[in-house]
Amino acid sequence: MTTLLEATGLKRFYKVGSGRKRGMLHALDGVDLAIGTGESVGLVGESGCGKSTLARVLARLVEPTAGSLRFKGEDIAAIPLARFITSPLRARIQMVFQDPTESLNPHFTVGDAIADPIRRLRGAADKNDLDRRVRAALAMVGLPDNLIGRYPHQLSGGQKARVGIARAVAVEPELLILDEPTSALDVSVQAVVLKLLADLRARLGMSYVFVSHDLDVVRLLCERVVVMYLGEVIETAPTEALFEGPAHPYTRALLAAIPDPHRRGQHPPRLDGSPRSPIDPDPGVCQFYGRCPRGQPVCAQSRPPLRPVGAGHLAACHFAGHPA
Amino acid sequence: MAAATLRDVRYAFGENPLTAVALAIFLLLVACAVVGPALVPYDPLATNSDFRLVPPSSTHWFGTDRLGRDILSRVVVAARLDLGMAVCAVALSLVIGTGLGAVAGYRGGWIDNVVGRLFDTIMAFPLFVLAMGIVAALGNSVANIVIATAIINLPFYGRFARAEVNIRRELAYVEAARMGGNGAALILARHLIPNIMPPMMVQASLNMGWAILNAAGLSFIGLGVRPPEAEWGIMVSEGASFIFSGEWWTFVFPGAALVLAVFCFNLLGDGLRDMIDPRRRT
Amino acid sequence: MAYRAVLQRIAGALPSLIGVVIVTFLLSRALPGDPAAYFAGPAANAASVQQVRESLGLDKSWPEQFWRYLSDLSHGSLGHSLTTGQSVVADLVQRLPASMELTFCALIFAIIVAVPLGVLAAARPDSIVDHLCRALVTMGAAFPTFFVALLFVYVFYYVLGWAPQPVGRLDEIYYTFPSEVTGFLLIDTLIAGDFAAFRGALAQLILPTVSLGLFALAPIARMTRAAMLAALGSDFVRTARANGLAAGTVLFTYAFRNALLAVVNTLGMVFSFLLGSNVLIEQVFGWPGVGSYAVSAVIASDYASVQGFVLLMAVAYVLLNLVVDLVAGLIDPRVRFGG
Amino acid sequence: MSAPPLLDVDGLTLDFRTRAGRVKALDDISFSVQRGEILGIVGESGSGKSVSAYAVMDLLDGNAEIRGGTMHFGGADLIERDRAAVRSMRGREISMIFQSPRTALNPIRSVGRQIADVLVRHGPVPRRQAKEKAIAALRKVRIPDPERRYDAYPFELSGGMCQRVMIAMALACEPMLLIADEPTTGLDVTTQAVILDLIRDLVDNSRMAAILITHDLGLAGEYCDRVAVMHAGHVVETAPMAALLGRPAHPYSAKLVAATPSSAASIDELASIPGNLPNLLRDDLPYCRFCDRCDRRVARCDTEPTPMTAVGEDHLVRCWSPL
Repeated sequence: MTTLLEATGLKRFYKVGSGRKRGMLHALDGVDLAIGTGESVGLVGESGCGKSTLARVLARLVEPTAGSLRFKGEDIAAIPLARFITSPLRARIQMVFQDPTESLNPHFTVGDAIADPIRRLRGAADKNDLDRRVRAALAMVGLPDNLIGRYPHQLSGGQKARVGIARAVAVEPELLILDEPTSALDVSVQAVVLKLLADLRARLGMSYVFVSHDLDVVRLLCERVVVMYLGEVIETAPTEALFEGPAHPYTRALLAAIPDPHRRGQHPPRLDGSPRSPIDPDPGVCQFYGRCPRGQPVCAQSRPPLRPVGAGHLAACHFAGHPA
Repeated sequence: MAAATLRDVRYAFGENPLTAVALAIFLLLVACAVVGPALVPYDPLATNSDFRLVPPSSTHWFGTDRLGRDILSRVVVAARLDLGMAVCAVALSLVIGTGLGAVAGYRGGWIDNVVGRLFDTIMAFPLFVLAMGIVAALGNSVANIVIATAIINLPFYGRFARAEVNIRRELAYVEAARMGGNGAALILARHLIPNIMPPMMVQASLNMGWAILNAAGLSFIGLGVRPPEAEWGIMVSEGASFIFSGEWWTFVFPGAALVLAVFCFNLLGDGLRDMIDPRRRT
Repeated sequence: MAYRAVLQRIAGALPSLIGVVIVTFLLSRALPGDPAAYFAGPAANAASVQQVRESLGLDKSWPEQFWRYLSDLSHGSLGHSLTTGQSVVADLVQRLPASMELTFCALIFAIIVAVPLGVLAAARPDSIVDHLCRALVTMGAAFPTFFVALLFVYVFYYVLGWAPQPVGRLDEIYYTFPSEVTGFLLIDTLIAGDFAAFRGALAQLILPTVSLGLFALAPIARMTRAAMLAALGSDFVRTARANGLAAGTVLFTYAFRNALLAVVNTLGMVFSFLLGSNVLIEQVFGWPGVGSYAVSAVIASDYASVQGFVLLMAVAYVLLNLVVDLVAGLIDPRVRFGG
Repeated sequence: MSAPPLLDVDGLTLDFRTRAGRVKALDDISFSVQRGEILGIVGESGSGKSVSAYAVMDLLDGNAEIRGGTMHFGGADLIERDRAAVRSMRGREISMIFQSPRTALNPIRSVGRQIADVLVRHGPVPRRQAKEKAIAALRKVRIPDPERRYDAYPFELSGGMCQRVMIAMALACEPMLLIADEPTTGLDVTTQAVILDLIRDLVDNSRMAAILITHDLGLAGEYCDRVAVMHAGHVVETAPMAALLGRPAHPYSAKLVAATPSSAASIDELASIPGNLPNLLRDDLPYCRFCDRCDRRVARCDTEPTPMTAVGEDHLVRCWSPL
């Protein structure tokens, strides 16, 4: 598998507070990530772990503070934003957003919403050509043509989600970043959208970065999972391997917290307390230290790097691979 | 969409008959302002020493003032000046305020700081007092009343636009537009400003009443409009001296015209707000 | 409230004050034509205009002029009034208590009427109180203060004869002014033990207070009602109800205190209205305050007086806003602890 | 199940009067809760699960109108009894916690005092003792350092902490029934697990019962003893949790189980439910509100009211052609 997008040393800091409380919030604190052509990668973690920021940096909606972003070998983070916005590369990476209602401009019809990026990024020979492409995109996500003149408020939640997907795939991206695309949807609609996404990937051969807090959904849709904690990748592995043998204690806690009817009556150990402050973190301490059931003195002396613990399986824990 | 809008309009009127009344008054006021001089029975500036301070009668419905001028004619004709001043002032502050506020809200950073500081400074004054100061400094003219009223209104539109843009700036549909190859200018022009215009228009309508009051207040204390020009504020001011002799019609009718105009714009604003924001329908 | 938070608030008012000083300076230099001719007065000849120009420093560069303006300000000098011949500061100090007394009475009247009205209207939507509240709010927003004041004078003085003649703070034909202690007649008459004069001063105050207060009443009542409705519909009131708290506790301890925050925050806007409308009311009632002083100054193109007045009002307004901020901090722990 | 249920809702029918017409929000719904159990009410948004709980708590908006049915709590009639009596039961005998705990707490009152308010209201507890009791309540929900947290304001606490405060407040007077309305929506999975473990423990270690309202069948599966599935204002099935997951009888329940990601081994196994919820404003709603989306529809679905029929022990379904 060739690498489609490779991120190295991605950092994104935000200034917070004022006066004596001023500090740097480390939303992304040195992330390395490679996404293969046609690969589907799940990005999971608690709220505030930086998964949404990472998705936005990969999509160049948010500028990284440091780090490089290579798309098919070309460093796209080096292209000035104003030029990147209208370059053909912009169409290569597209994004589907969380809340289907919020992601559609209330003043744009379905047709306008899908036509806008085609016109800007792909260009259309004439009105007919544009119209043909809009209809093709609608057909691709299984929406009937007669929705073309509708406004978002006239659509159901599921239809809005599909329009959001159609808008992204209409410009034929190679990488689709999905930011919790089904979390605002009801179960029955979620199932439909998930199946559509799986089907689109099979047909169009896109790569996915699928951001979600729902590990069950990630398990169904992704080949590889990346677990984030406080702006860092702490574990990555093929989906099967991760669910079978999580190496990082945080991943273990995360998996144990997924509701499961088969665990009725059992009391697995829970992850309590809150994460360390993301503001000016000590680079010499494991970010999970203090909350970790396995914390040792060494964890407060050096921050563990990501290291291989199995085939395609990396974890950032001093004790990964050692039985508890 | 058209059908939905029509439904909203019907709803707003059916639910709130006052809005329909306000619309009728609005049309009447506009008619006065546009064709008023052609409608009125007397020349609003013509003095007549034989008919000074005549109480309302069948010949002079609203009576006459101390120079024998017909008050009805003056009240009707004054609509053009009073509404004109308010419309110009609101339009000025709407356009400039929306522009400044939207750019500040979208761009953030130093532009936002500078624009915000400007609005803060204007708002640091009691606004009517600032308007007095501006007119006194720039000179006593109608144009300067418009400018002063526009300046004191500016922060309302500016801050409103800034806040509305700020809320929407990070919204998914704006991010989607950026993913779709739209630059900052296009996003502001095609995605953000059209979406903030409806609430801005409500704000403008609600603000019209206030602008009218401000302009009339300035003329009442003798700024801007000069006699013998017909203007509601100055007419009230001129009539005020006849309170102690009981010639009430000299100030009541122009005052009532003011109230009617302000009332009408406030109600229209409320109706408009109901129309565009169904959540407020309680 | 935490000491630091108070200091921060006070420091936060400084930029506003600086802005106010800059704007008043710019306004004075924006006079059309030759400012020196204005300041020299209508009877001046070319030589005296030149003299005024030099004495005012108008021949200097703008930064120098601004510096000079600042140093004058720091010495408490706002120039001389053309009409009264006194220093502007002396004029303003002499007339300020009259305006303050009127404004405070109007504010107190407005709060006492508007807050309970708004609370009751929100507690019982669509009741008579609610309709009354809405009617008052609509009227208050549509009636020009000066027109209301004139109507009151006409009805209560001319027609009914209930109110005394609107000739200022005290009718000197019947009463004597007490010696000035606070400058507030209601207080000074009491200190002097002159109850007749107290009644006389009160009688003079009622109409201007009510006409000015009505203008402030409308926004306060509207805000109270809206804030109460929002608070009563909020999640935390639902929680309080779900826990069976008594209706009174829910209404006052939970809803009202939260609503009060919004109301206090609108008081700043209300002050802006009050200080502005004060000018108009003083004009109608012949009230010898700073507002009527400013109006005569504006008409006479007595610019130094207008400028002094604008500056005074702006500084007063900034200070009032500071007080509002501090009060909001008392109510709201999020402000108090900088959450 | 011989003991009388703690809460018994029977045939409850409820409309909302709106400008657009009557929303038939609940139609002839029945469910019951036994002492010491957790009942899950599961359904998608708009199914009426929260409305049912609000009806029990008498927290509905003024435009709600109960058109039929009965609600009994510990033998007392909740509809016939005067409202003051029902209201004084709230917080003392039945309490409720809500989603988004941070906005559900008074932002300008310390969390301890909010708990004390409830104690003072319901018990003969003087203010001074109320503080100690409130701290004890905070300790019971395992809030670390409860003495200090007593003076904390909601904005100083995390969402998970706020939800524990809510639980402490709800349990302060040791009620018989706790209704939890999507208590972990918006919280992280790890926090969710801690909160729900806590509720489960509290129920297991006292005679209290709980209702857990959720859209997540997987979640209900881990924590609930019995479940009522709602769809478009109907309770379509009530069953012991295991029975519902193992042998769902209503076509909607079956689809819902199969559409839950945790139940599927691969994306191909994931079932989807076609169609949308019917518009509850309609005056000509079919007797079965699922029939338009159902692949087992028979003629009677439109023409005859569907009764709740037993298909197993403690297992009722509202369908003419159950699975």
